[in-house]
Amino acid sequence: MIRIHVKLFAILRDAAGKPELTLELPDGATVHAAAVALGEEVPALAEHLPHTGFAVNRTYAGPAQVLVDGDELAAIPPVSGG
Amino acid sequence: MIRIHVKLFAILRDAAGKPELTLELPDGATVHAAAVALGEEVPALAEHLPHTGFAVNRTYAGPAQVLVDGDELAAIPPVSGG
Amino acid sequence: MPASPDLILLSPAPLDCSAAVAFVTDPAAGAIDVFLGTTRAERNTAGQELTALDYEAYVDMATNQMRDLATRARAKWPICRLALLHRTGRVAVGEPSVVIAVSTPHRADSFAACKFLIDTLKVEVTIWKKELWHDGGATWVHPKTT
Amino acid sequence: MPASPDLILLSPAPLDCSAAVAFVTDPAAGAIDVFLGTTRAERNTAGQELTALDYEAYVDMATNQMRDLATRARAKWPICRLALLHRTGRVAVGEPSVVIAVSTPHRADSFAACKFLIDTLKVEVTIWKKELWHDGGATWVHPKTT
Repeated sequence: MIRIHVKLFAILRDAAGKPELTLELPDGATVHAAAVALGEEVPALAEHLPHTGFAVNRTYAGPAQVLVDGDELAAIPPVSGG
Repeated sequence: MIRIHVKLFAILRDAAGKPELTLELPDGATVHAAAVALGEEVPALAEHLPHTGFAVNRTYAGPAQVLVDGDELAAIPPVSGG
Repeated sequence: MPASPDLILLSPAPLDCSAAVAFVTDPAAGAIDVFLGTTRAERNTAGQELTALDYEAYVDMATNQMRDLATRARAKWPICRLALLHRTGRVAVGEPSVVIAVSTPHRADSFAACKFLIDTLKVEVTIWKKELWHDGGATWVHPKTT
Repeated sequence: MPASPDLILLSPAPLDCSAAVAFVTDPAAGAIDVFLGTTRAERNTAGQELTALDYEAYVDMATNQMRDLATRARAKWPICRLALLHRTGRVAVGEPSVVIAVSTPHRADSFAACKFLIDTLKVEVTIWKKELWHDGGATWVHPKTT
């Protein structure tokens, strides 16, 4: 098992009612697997996940990227800075 | 006869050694005729006149524009503001 | 991380445009372009007026991204100095949420680099705005293209 | 002449970028672009360093032209506010000779209008610069296209 620190921002944080949580995933889990687990753990996030990107350790990551124990996984809704 | 107030700027003023002068021209004289008279009156300007534009009463004017008594004719070398 | 030659700042304090211009002033530069993004007055479909935008950021990542943007701009244009400042928190109507200043030897490059920085910042950097309405309502702005 | 909604100034006093930004700040604007043209350090073919540029203007005509430029920009882009400031006299290396600030609802227009204003000013407005060199020499800048 690996433990992943998940950070939630903006509409995702509001929907979840919290800014972060921890996920326990099987060894070798991908970003995609983490997203699925996140939608199961916090059902209020499910409707937003199709529009959500992810970053691992502060760098954008694709769905196939493999996570390792202790990674920081950020769930990133469409950005709107500027 | 008409009297035209000529203003000289930048390299033209330096070449002439003065910022303005008065030209007396026949009735109906054009900007082109004034330019020719200016080159004769102040020979040091002659080499610059091919690169000189003109304004009459603070508006750019073509060579065929007819001057009237009391006009302000500005001799305008290539501009370089900014 | 090596010291950056650029001024990169993500901060809850009001942005100082003069300080950005002073930072990018350089004897080798003939041109400075400065872009400010400001909160624009709006009215929503319920007839409510916008009072402010409230900016949230994934600060560590956004700061890295802003440094990376500066590096990418320097690879594309001959930049003398560069400042890239963004607010977090509440930015009232008329106030700047972002200030970008770029100095270059010639003017076309300062415009092009400044435009690249704001265009790219808006689509990449992990910052989000929430619209705060006069009646207390709030709306996250999340463009529907991820 | 009707009162201009724009800040148009041709002046021997140092240009105040902050005042220009303050002037164009507007609740209806989401974007401000500011361009500053600054004296760039140069060395001439005799190896002399540039110490300053000295600007001369046909003040009455140039001021009219700057007002007209503002009017033309307003006809092309939805401009909220506009400031167009130019120096006369001696402008040392690093100092601004021109400051242009434009506010618009959206950013593409602020960049386009600001670029139009500086590009057109440089080829039309009756202002001339003389380069002042460290050894006391001086050279008028007159691009060879009239």
